[in-house]
Order: sequence, then structure tokens, then C-alpha cells
Amino acid sequence: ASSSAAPASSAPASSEAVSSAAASSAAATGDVDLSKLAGKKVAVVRNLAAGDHTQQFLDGCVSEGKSFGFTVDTYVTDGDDAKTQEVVAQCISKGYNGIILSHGQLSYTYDMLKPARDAGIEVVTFDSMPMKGGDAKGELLQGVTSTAQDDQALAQLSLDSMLSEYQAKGGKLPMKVLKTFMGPGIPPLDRRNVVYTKYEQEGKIKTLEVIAPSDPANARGDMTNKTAAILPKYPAGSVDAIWGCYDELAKGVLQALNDAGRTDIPMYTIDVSNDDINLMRTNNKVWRSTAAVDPKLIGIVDMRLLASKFAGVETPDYYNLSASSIKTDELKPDTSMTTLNQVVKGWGDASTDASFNLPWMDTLRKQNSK
Amino acid sequence: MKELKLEMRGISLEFPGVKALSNVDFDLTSGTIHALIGANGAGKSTLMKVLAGANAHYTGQVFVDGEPVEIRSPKNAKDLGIEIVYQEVDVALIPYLSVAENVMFDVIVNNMGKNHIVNWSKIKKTAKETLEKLNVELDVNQPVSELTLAQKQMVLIARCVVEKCRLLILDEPTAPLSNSETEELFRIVRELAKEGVAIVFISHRLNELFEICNTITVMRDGKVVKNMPITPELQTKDIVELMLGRKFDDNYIKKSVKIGEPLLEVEDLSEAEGRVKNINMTVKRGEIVAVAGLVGAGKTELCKTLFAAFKQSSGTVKLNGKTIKYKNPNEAVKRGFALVPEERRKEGVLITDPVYANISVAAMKKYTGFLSVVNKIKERKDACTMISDLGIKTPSEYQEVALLSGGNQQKVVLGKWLNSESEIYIFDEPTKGIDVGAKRDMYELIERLAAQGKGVIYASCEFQEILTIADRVYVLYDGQIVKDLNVADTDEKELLYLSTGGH
Amino acid sequence: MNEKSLSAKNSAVGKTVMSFITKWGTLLTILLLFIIFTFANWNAQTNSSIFLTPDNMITILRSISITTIIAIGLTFSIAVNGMDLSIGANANFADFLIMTMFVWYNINMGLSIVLTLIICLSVALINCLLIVKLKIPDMVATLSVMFMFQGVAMTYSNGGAITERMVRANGQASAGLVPAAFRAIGKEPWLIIIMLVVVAFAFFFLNYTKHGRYMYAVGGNPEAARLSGIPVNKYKILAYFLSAVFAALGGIFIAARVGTAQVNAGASYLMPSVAAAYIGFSVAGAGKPNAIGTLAGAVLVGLLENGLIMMSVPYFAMDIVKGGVLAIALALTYSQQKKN
Amino acid sequence: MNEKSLSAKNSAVGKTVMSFITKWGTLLTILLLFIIFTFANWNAQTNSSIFLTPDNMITILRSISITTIIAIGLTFSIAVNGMDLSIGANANFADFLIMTMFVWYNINMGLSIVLTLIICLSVALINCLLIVKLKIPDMVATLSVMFMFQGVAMTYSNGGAITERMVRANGQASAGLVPAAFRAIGKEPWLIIIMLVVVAFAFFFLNYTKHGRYMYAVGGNPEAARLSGIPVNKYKILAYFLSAVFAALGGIFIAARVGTAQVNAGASYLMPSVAAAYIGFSVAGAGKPNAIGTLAGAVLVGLLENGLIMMSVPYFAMDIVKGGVLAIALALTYSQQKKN
Ligand SMILES: Nc1ncnc2c1ncn2[C@@H]1O[C@H](COP(=O)(O)OP(=O)(O)OP(=O)(O)O)[C@@H](O)[C@H]1O
Ligand SMILES: Nc1ncnc2c1ncn2[C@@H]1O[C@H](COP(=O)(O)OP(=O)(O)OP(=O)(O)O)[C@@H](O)[C@H]1O
Ligand SMILES: [Mg+2]
Ligand SMILES: [Mg+2]
Repeated sequence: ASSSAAPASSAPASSEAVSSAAASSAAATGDVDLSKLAGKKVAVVRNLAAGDHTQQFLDGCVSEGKSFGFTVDTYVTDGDDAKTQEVVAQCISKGYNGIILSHGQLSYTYDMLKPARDAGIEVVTFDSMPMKGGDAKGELLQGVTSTAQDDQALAQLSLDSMLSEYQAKGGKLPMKVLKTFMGPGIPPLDRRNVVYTKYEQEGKIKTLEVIAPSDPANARGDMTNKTAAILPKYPAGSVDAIWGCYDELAKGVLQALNDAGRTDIPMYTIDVSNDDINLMRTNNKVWRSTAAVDPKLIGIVDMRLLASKFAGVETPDYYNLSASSIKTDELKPDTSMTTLNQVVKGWGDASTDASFNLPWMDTLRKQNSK
Repeated sequence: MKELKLEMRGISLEFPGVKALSNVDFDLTSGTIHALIGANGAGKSTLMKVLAGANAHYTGQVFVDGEPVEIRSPKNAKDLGIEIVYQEVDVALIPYLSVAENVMFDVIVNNMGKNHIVNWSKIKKTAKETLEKLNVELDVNQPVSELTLAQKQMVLIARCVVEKCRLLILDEPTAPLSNSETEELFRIVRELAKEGVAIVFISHRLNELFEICNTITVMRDGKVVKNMPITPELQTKDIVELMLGRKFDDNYIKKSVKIGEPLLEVEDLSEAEGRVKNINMTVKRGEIVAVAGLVGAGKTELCKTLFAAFKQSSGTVKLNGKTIKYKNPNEAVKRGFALVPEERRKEGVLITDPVYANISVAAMKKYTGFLSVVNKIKERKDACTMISDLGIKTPSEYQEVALLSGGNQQKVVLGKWLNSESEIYIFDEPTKGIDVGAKRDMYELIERLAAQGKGVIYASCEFQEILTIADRVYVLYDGQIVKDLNVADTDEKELLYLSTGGH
Repeated sequence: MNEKSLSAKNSAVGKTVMSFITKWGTLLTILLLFIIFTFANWNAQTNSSIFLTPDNMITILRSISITTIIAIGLTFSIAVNGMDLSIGANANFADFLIMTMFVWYNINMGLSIVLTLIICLSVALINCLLIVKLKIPDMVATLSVMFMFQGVAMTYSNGGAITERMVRANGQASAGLVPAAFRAIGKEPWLIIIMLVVVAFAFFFLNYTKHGRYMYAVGGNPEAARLSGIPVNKYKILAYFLSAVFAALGGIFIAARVGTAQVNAGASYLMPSVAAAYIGFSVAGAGKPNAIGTLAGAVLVGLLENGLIMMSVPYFAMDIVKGGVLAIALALTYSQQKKN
Repeated sequence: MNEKSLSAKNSAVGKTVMSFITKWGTLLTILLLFIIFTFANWNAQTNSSIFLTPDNMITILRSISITTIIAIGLTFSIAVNGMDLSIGANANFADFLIMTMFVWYNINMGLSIVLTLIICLSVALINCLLIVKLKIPDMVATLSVMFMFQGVAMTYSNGGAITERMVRANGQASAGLVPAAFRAIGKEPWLIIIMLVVVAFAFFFLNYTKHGRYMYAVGGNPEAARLSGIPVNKYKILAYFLSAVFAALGGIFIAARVGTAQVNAGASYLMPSVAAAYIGFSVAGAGKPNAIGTLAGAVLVGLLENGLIMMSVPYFAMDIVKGGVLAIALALTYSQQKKN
């Protein structure tokens, strides 16, 4: 698995740089007054529909928070941005010590979190940027750490894997690709699309058709029906690959391929879950690889950043979680999300500096496990 | 069939705010046709609903053949062999099901035993035969919602005679029927009585009672006031007196009113689907013009076409000498038309609204001012006046219309239009279901309208009524006016002759 | 005279045509769409339509089958003049239940299906309690039950999806697998056969058994039904139980088709089911909810989606066309009615 | 005799209590919840409730305001015995429209709002065409319109969200910004004030004007209303227009509140609005859709959600409690009715 993707240009610092800086600053702090961390209450607000990815992210937050002795409450607001704002306002008046926000929109996140910061609440965000004036180039809300998956790297990993398998078989560029997509307007997908479009412009890829769900609440089933209707137009040999801009869409496509008994089109995707691993293994001819960041690790890292803030340890403004590529051929029969690290190097490794594990955290965990 | 001896003892029943029955005794035996009469709201329907199991919360005791029985559900009643034709047809019909199924409904519900599969060919055949027996021509596959009121009534009667019962209750079955249907019904009723069925017959047409009933029970204010056999000596006058509890002269003399300028002139009017054709008629100010005809002649259609509730396809309508155009009831009302429709529950009242809102609904203009705000105080005052003018029996003006007795609902419909200050009043069978006392009050109100210089169109299949109240009469046959007569120059026989197609 | 009778004849013909359209509007629309899609998707090379292939017909049938099964359940509740908004949540609940039976508890297929159906009857139980006992209007009663069971399914699964080898709360991966036979019933021919059996059952039940007729009576005029001695509440309860059974069955097929239980997977079947059942009202001039009509409604919606995608209508414009054609089909059927 | 009259008195008291509960069931539930939440969220340190703070009360009002505005629109359509399922899609459409006016076209705030409201009347236009002209049952007619306008909004935005500085198809970033004043009306006090004004308007309109009276008459018995001279179609049309206006207004506030237009943002308001309007039916014994009731319904739902979050109920269990309390509130109100 390669994580040597180009540094994310949208974020001001590359993941490597930030994480090493963080690690060194933590080392410099030396001993931390752990009593400051006792009995902290944390709210995790996730503005996406409940689902597998959400659950793993929340799991990461809760398990890590509990191990630190925090009380962690989780809220899911189903992509309803008005509701997100009310829930965060409520969390502020409820007097949490820290808030982890996932997937707030640029347009309101700054205004929404400002009162929290004013009230002295520590904040870490994931895939949401609290920028003043709702301008991505604006000033970051003071004291907040904004984390993100490295979407650019994710897109590159999956597309490169797609191209290299094709070219290894002697295929000629451009590749004829069925693209799944949803948006624009969903920031992570937009960032992935930037990379895809670049490859298109470079003449590496030619998009035959865009398949997109019109019912976001039932993306998977919707994609099955849509793909099923499109497939008859493309007899075997006329499509070189399918690109799944995220796994939920890809799984819908896979179902349709299975229904039609088609194994002639390989598929390359982004994101991973237990379900995905099962399907990759059972459809190894079709689903060739996926690029992903461990969603649980995201939750863990966000919680660690928050803990560092409680402890008064210096934290970076931006933090990008690095992506890995998971190849179907590498999967073992018993591989699952928890054992993925046995086949993918560095996967979900929560013990390293890069995932922000600091020495005093181990001490804290030990204290709390007693 | 087993003889039936039914006794009701000390039956009482209360509704919120209304003591509908107090300590009523009532007896029935096989083979008799028992008339039950009383003013509107006297409690006739309520008493019969006790027998039918629809008023489960009665107190008192019912005995069948000397044994005490509990009738707490319709099923109990059916098990005892009691069948009822309810006063309001739409209480008992399932509109979107076919005529056949509606006729055979009780058979399907109660007499299929352990059989779960419906035998459609048999159902249709039996339904058809039953309707033929009643001399009714109907397509049994048609949904009931497409039928006219009279046809619906016949479907309900067919339902009750399709299988033998021990007691048949007919609650004002003849109200929407004209003579010929009534004759058919009576024929069947007599046959049933001969076969030993006990029959209760409710009607406000007193002469009918003399025709077929043996015994009569008179009710007033929820009590039985008299129980007697019908003998040749008995006079309508006496019964009416018992009913109303006061002296009553049923010999109504029409007051003469000055007839003025032509108010409404209709030339060559036809309905879009040809249900009435080439209508020519004139109504002068102060004149009461009747439209006579049998069921199906098209009286309702004529009334609704004049009111633009049915589409007018050709012809002209002149009001005060000026040709007017109007395409729907809203525009008709604006030009001064008022229609008391035939099917009160479906077309006349806002059934779940209080009485006062029903009375004001067609006269909103009177109660609204700035920003269309409703003057509720005036609205309720007028409603109270109307309630007392028409003698509507209701606990208060706030009572839901659905909870009034049939005749009182009809009075509410009348009240709605009397309150509206229209120019042309169209009454389609307005006396249907209202008692003799109220009928007289209504005549007086209609005359008062005439005296104020309004025009009145009065459609009825009861020729006696027409002869009493109208100045002139148009006879309708098959959707066309066949004759224009002065009431003074005609009689019931001629009207009947003309309306059955004689020339 | 001659002229008059001629025009009368013309108008009579016109009336017949109109009443024909009214009766068969939905089916006509389906036929029309079929023809349009066949020729719009013509492949000049092979000189055949890529729409009108056995494979694609099966694809359409497959895609409508779950909707149809759930909509048939809804048809029963509408037949008693009710409305069951809990069907989507119920299907979702069933989806989760059966998946956990396989994955968490390793229960065999037959037993899992039976257990799921039985447990899902609790939805009907609560619906009936609220509607029949507590007299809450159907629409809101089932709406609150919808919320409840959305929550129940989520709580049961801890807010996540149920998949093979998923990690349970105790940190262990679950051992159970989804039986291959179960996955098979989520594919043709089984899925399609079962859908047809369900439609046939509902058709027979509603039209040829007295129970079906009672339901219509209850729906058409509850007062009349009560006064005729029909146990109105019993039949309302029956209708909601049937609705729950078919919704649960639909949920089981979602599981069989997908092989996992996804959060809220069932919810998206509510609206298409409502559409199918209502479109079906007037098929063949029934004027009331009926099994064949519901099937036709589902076919219309499914056909439309399939054909439009084939014609590469962009996904975001699809809903416009879908809504439009739906409106046209309905207009054909209803516009001639109730005018007198 | 004495005993009898005593028991009669008792039962009379019992009856009064029951009828009181029936009338005020929803409000009682709200009060109860209020008390429960106040004490369940007691902060021992400050000896005050973290629930009962001015801030949190404002949060609740703010959170219900958009739902209430949309639900008031729905109240009009239910008053004429209709049903407008297109409100969610309409709100969504308005959300997109107004955002593009700001972001794409740089139109000023006043004009944008007016234009949006006007354009959204097209939803009402189509609803009325289908329902009034073509006689399609309200539920399916508006369902098909819902699909249509979901599609229209998506097509208009090319399938994506509308955000400030978004990149248009031509590769250029849009220059328009959302006016700060516009964002301000999406916050207290404006949002709350406008909600109250909307409720007051609907209350006045339905209860004190003849138009409101006519709407109820049309809803109660359309045939009798027509034959009483009420222009039934006109009032149906008016109801659907009001429904569309308030749905669009709701959509404008979604935009003001969020600052972007997200795909299908309006759809999630449909179900809560339906719930609010139906819960409101019986508030104060009205027995029909009414403005105060709808507000009470929205308050109930909003209060519940807020209180449960305060009590840290996990997100996946929230729906169970919500559904349950809803059912209880409805049961209190309805169970005593129509028994006589
Ligand atoms: N369900 C009910 N709730 C309240 N009051 C009722 C109800 N049913 C009947 N009443 C009242 O009971 C009284 C008797 O009504 P009933 O229908 O028996 O009269 P009726 O003799 O049949 O009159 P009509 O000749 O008008 O049909 C009336 O005052 C009526 O308002
Ligand atoms: N909805 C309808 N559809 C078709 N035909 C109808 C309809 N209503 C009435 N008709 C027909 O119109 C004619 C007149 O109907 P109707 O019985 O209402 O006349 P009427 O003179 O008012 O009689 P009634 O004594 O019942 O009031 C009949 O031939 C009837 O079959
Ligand atoms: Mg009566
Ligand atoms: Mg008539």
C-alpha cells in the first residue's frame, strides 16, 4: 500500500509534515497534568445519514474517549444542516467540554462553532471547515483542529490502481470508464472528482456514462436499478472499468453486475467496510481494489486531538489522515476491518505517532482501566 | 316460519343533551303491518335502531316470544331475524361496490356460514331476480354510487326482502319514491305480512298508513302517546293531533298573493347530457310554480340544471327580463338562485358542522365585513331565529347536524336558504321526511317568500302537495315538459295521467 | 331527426372511447411506454431493441418485485380506508432481523424467515392498538409507528449495518453466514415467482373471498358495514396484519437481494408503494384499491425508470419525467370520472 | 336514589375530566414533557436546569420554526380535505432557487425572495391542474408533483448542491454571495417572529374570515358546499396556493439558515409537517386541521427532540421515544372521541 501520494494542496500542510510536527511538540511538552482531563464530557455530532461508515467513526470516538475516561455522547443529524446547527447549539448550552463535528457545511460551521469556542469548549472537526465568512480560503476558527481524509490521495490511489491493472494487460489509453458519482456539492466527493477530471483531461480516461443515484437515502438500491438499465447498452468488451467514487454506490453497481452475470468489467473504488471486504472477496474478478482511510481511526485520532487540547498540548490546525490501497488479491478468507492491518501495511494503526498517539495517553488509559 | 311476538318494555335512551326515548313500551306480532308515527325528532328512528342493534346503550328490556333478549349489536338483531331499512340511504350502502353486491350484502355477511368463497354468478343472479320481483330495472354490475336516490332506496329494500326475516323495519322508505314505486313496495310488504313477517312502517305520508297498516303507534317527545288499531273510523286529524299534541287543521288553504312581473324566463334549456331537454318555463314574482313528475322524470335534473349544478348546453335564461349567463352554482347563487337539493345528507348539509354554520353558509355575505371577518354574534342570533321559526329540534345551535333526526336535518337545509335572501327558490322534494306540522310551517314560509315577491319552483312527486301550494304546474315526462297547467284547473288524476306519459 | 341520431351515435362512440381510456388508462400508458422504449433504444447494428430483450424484461420484473410485494400489503390497508405509513420501517426492521438471525445467531433459513415474520407482526399489533383501540387516525398512528420501528431497528443494530463477519460490540467478528439458498430467493426466478404469487393471493382474497369483500365494505362505508354485522375492527386488524406481513416479506427480500442490512434500506420503498397502490385504484375501472392495479402501478413506475435510464436521461432529470408520466397516467384514468 | 345521583355525579365528573384530557391532551403532554425535561436536566452545581434556559427555549423555537411554517401550509390543504405531499419538494425547490439567485445571478435579497415565491407557485399551479381540473386524488397528484419538482430542482442545479463560490459548468467560480441580511433572517429573532406571524395569520384566516369557513365547508362536504354556492374549486386552488407559498417560505428559511442548498434538503420536512398538522387536529377540541394545533404539534415534536438530546438519549434510540410519545399524545387526544 502506498501512502506516498502527493501532498494535499487544498489543506495548508501535508499530513506527514503536520503529524511529525505534532509528535515533536508533544514530546516537547513532556509530562502532562492528567488531572486536567478527568471527567471531561464530549459530544460527537455527525451530519451524515446513519450507516456503516458513520458507525465506525462514532465507534472510534466512543471507544477512545471512554479509554480516556471521558463521557462521550453521539448525535447523528442525517445530513439535515438546519438540525446540525440546533444540535450543536444545544450541545453548547448543555455544557460539554469538547465537541467533535463531522461533515458540517462550510457556510455555517464557523458561525455555529464560534459560540462554542467563546464558551471555552474545545473543538475538533472532520471533513468540515470552520472558516470565517464561509470562505474556504478564509481564516480558520481559532483553536480548532480541522481533520480530513486525504481525498486527493484516495482518488489517486484508486485511479492509479485502475490504470496500472489495465496497462499491465496491455490496454491502450484512454480507458473507457463507467463513472459513478453524486453531486457536486458534497465536498469530499468534489475533491475526488477534481482528480478524476484531471486524469480525464490528461487523456488517461474516457467517461462512457455517469451513473448517479437520484435518491440519496437509498443510494445503493437506486444504483442497482440504474446500472441494470444501462448494462444492456454496453456488451462485454465495451467497458474497461467502473470507478466507484465511494463504496455505497459501487455496491449498488456490483449487485446489478451480479444480476446480469457480468464479470467482464473490473471495478475500483474508494472507502471500505466489512461488507465491502466480503463482497470484494466473493467478487474478486470484478471488485479489484479500493482505497480507504480507516473510519474508526479517524474517530480515534479526532478524540486524541481533542484530549490533547484538554491537556493543553499544542495541536495542529489541520490534519490529514493518510490513505491506503486495499487490493482484493491480498485479502485472506478471514480478513475483516479489525484484521485488515495484517494484509495492508499501516492500516488502522493507532499506535503510531502519525495517528497522534502520545506517550501520556497510554498513561491515561492505564489509569482509567483500573 | 316461526311466529314472532316482540315486546319492548321500559326502553329509555339518552344522547348527550337529548333524552331521545323515555320509558317506551312497544309490541309487535307476526303478520301485522305496524305504523309508527310521530313528529320529527319524536324518537321513531331511535326506537327502531334499538331493535336493529344500532343503539346498543338502551336501558329497559326486550322480549322475543316471551324470552328476554339483549340486542346490543347488529349481529344480535340479525340473529333474531330483524331486518331494517334505514332512513338515510347512504348509511347502509357501500357506494363503490356493485348493485348486486349491495343487494346481496346481508347474505354475504351473515348467511355464508363456513363458506369463504364468494359465488359471483349466484350473487348476481339472485340480485337480479330480487330486483325484478320489485319491478326495478337496474344493471346489477353498476356501482351504487351512480344510482339516483330512488334507485338507491330500492336497492336497500331489495336487500331486506332477498331473504326471509321475522321482522322488517321500514324507516320512511317511501320518502324518495313516487306512487308507482310505492305501489310495488306495498305489494311486497303485503305479501310478506301474509307470510307471517312482522312489519314496522314509518312514514310522514299519513294516507299511506291507512292504505296498508293494521296498527298504529304514535310517539311524541320520546314517549308513546297512543297505541291503537287502524279502523275506518280513525281520522288523519286525530292522529295528527296525537302526534303534535295540539289541535291541528290539516286542511291548508293557500293564501292568494299578488302575482307580479315575470322573474325567471327559461327558453329551450337543455342539459349537456340530454337528461332534460328543451325546457320552457316562466316564473313570475310571487308565483309558486310546481314541477310534477314521477321518479326518473328528471325533476332533480331540471332543478340542478336551472341551478347550473348540471351543465347547461343550450337555451337562454332571463332574470327580470335580462338574459343571464352562469356556469356553476356559485354564479347561480350570486344571481339570486337557491336550491334545496334532494339528497340532504350528501348535498344539503355540512354534516359534521354545527347547525349555526349550516344556516349561515349560503348567506356569508350578510355576516362579513372588513377583511371578510365573520360576525359570529349576528350569525348565531340569526341561526337561533331560524331554529325557532322552523321548529328545528336541537339541544342548541352548536349541535352537529349529523346528530339531528332526519326531518330536522331537512329543516336545516331549508333554513340555510331561507336565511340567504335569494330571488328564485328551487325546492326539490322539500317536504321529504318532514312531519305534517312542519310541512305546514314550511308552506307558510314558502308563501311568505311568494308574498315578498320572490319566485318559487317546487318539484315534487306528491301531487297532493302540488295542488295545495302551487299556482301553476309543469308536468315533466322523460326529461321534457309535456304540459303547463293552472293548479285551479286540474286535479290529481290528470297530473298522474300526464306524468305517466298520457297526452 | 336523422342528423340528431347520428350525432347521438357519435357522442355515444366518444363516450365509449373515453370510458375505455378511463378504465384502461394505466395499462395503455404502460403499453405506450413499452413501444416507445423499444424503438427509442433500437440498436442499428444488431437491428434489435436493447430494451425488448428477455434479460431486460427480467430486470424490470426483478426491480419492481419488492415494491410490489410491499405495495400489496398497503393495498389491504387502503382497502379498509386506512393508510399504513409504517410499511417502509417494517420492511427495514425485517431486513435487520433476518440478517442478524443469520449473522449473529446462525439460525437456519426456514426458522429465520418464520421468526422474522412473526416478530414483525408486532408492528401490526401496535398499529391496531393505536388505530382500533385508541381511535387515532390511521395516517398519524402509522406515522408514529414508523418512527418507533425506525428506532427499534437502529437500536437493535447499534446504529450500523449488519454484514457477514461484522465485529460485534465484544470485539469479536460474528461467525454466521447468509445461506446461499437465501441469497438465491433474492434473484430470479424466485423473487419474480413469489411476487406473482403474492399478487395472485391478494387478487383472489380481495375479489373472491367474503373476507375480501368485508374489507371493501369496511373501507367503503364503515357505518354500513358495522350495521350489517361485519366485525369492523376485526377486519381492520386483519388488514393491518396483512400489511405488516407483506411489508416484512418485502424486507426479507431486501435482505436476500442485498445480502446485508443497510440502515434505512426499507424506508425508500414507502413512496413508490404508495404510488403503485394509488395508480392501481382505477385500473380496469375498479375504482378502489386492488391487487392487479397495484401490480400495474408498480410495473408503470419500474418500466419508466428502466426505460429512461436506458435512454440516458440524466439522473437528475429522471424524477421530472417519472412524475410527469405518473401524472399523465393518472390524468387519463381520473379525468373522465365523477363528472355528472 | 341518593346513591344513584351520587354515582351519576361521579361519572359526570369523570366525563368532564376525560373530555378535558381529550381537548387538551396534546397541550398536557407538552406541559408534562416540559416539567420532566426541566427536572431531568437539573444541574446540581448551579441549582438550575440546563433545559429551562432562555437560550435553550430559543433553540427549541428556532428548531421548530421551519417545520411549523411548512406545516401551516399543509394545514390549509388538509382543511379542504386534501393532502399536499409536494411541500417537501417545493421547499427544496425554493431553497435551490433562492440560493442560485444569490450565488449565480447576484440578485438582491428582496427581489430574490419575491421571485422565489412567485416561481414556486408553479408547484401549486400543477397541483391544482391535476387535482381540480383532472380530478386526480390529492394524495397521488401531489406525489407525482413531488417527484417532478425533486427532479426540477436537481436538474436546475445540475444534480449538485448550490454553495457560495461554487464552480459552474464553465469552470468559473460563481461570484455572488449570500447577503448577510439574508443569513440573519435564518436566525432568531427573525425566524421565530416570522413563524409566529405565519401561525397568527393562519389562525385568523381559518377562524375569523369567511374564506376559512368556506375552506372547512369544502373539506367537510364538497358537494353540499358546491350546492351552497361556494366556489369549491376556487377554494381548493386557494388552499393549494397557500400551501405552496408557505412551503416555499419554509424553503427560503432553510436557505437562510444553512447558507447553501443541499440536495433534497427540503424532503426531510415532509414527515414532521404531516405529524404536526395531524397532531394538531384535536388540540382544544377543534376536530379539524387548525393553526394553533399545528403549532402545538410542531412544538411537541421539537420539544421532544430537544429534551431527548439533553438527556443524552443515543441517536439510534431517539426515534423510538419520539414515536412512542407521539403515540401517547395522540392516544390521549383521540381515545375518548367518537364513542357514543
Ligand atoms: N346519535 C345521536 N346523538 C345525539 N342526538 C341524537 C342522536 N340520534 C338521534 N338524536 C336525537 O334524538 C331525537 C330523536 O331522533 P330520531 O331520529 O329518533 O327522530 P325521528 O322520530 O326518527 O324523527 P324524523 O321523523 O325526523 O326522522 C332527536 O332529537 C335527535 O336529535
Ligand atoms: N348520476 C346519473 N347518471 C346517469 N343517469 C342519471 C343520473 N342521475 C339520474 N340519472 C337519470 O336521469 C333520469 C332522472 O333521474 P331522477 O330519478 O333523479 O329524476 P327525478 O324526476 O328527480 O326523480 P325523483 O323522484 O327521484 O326525484 C333517470 O332516467 C335517471 O336514470
Ligand atoms: Mg327518523
Ligand atoms: Mg328527484
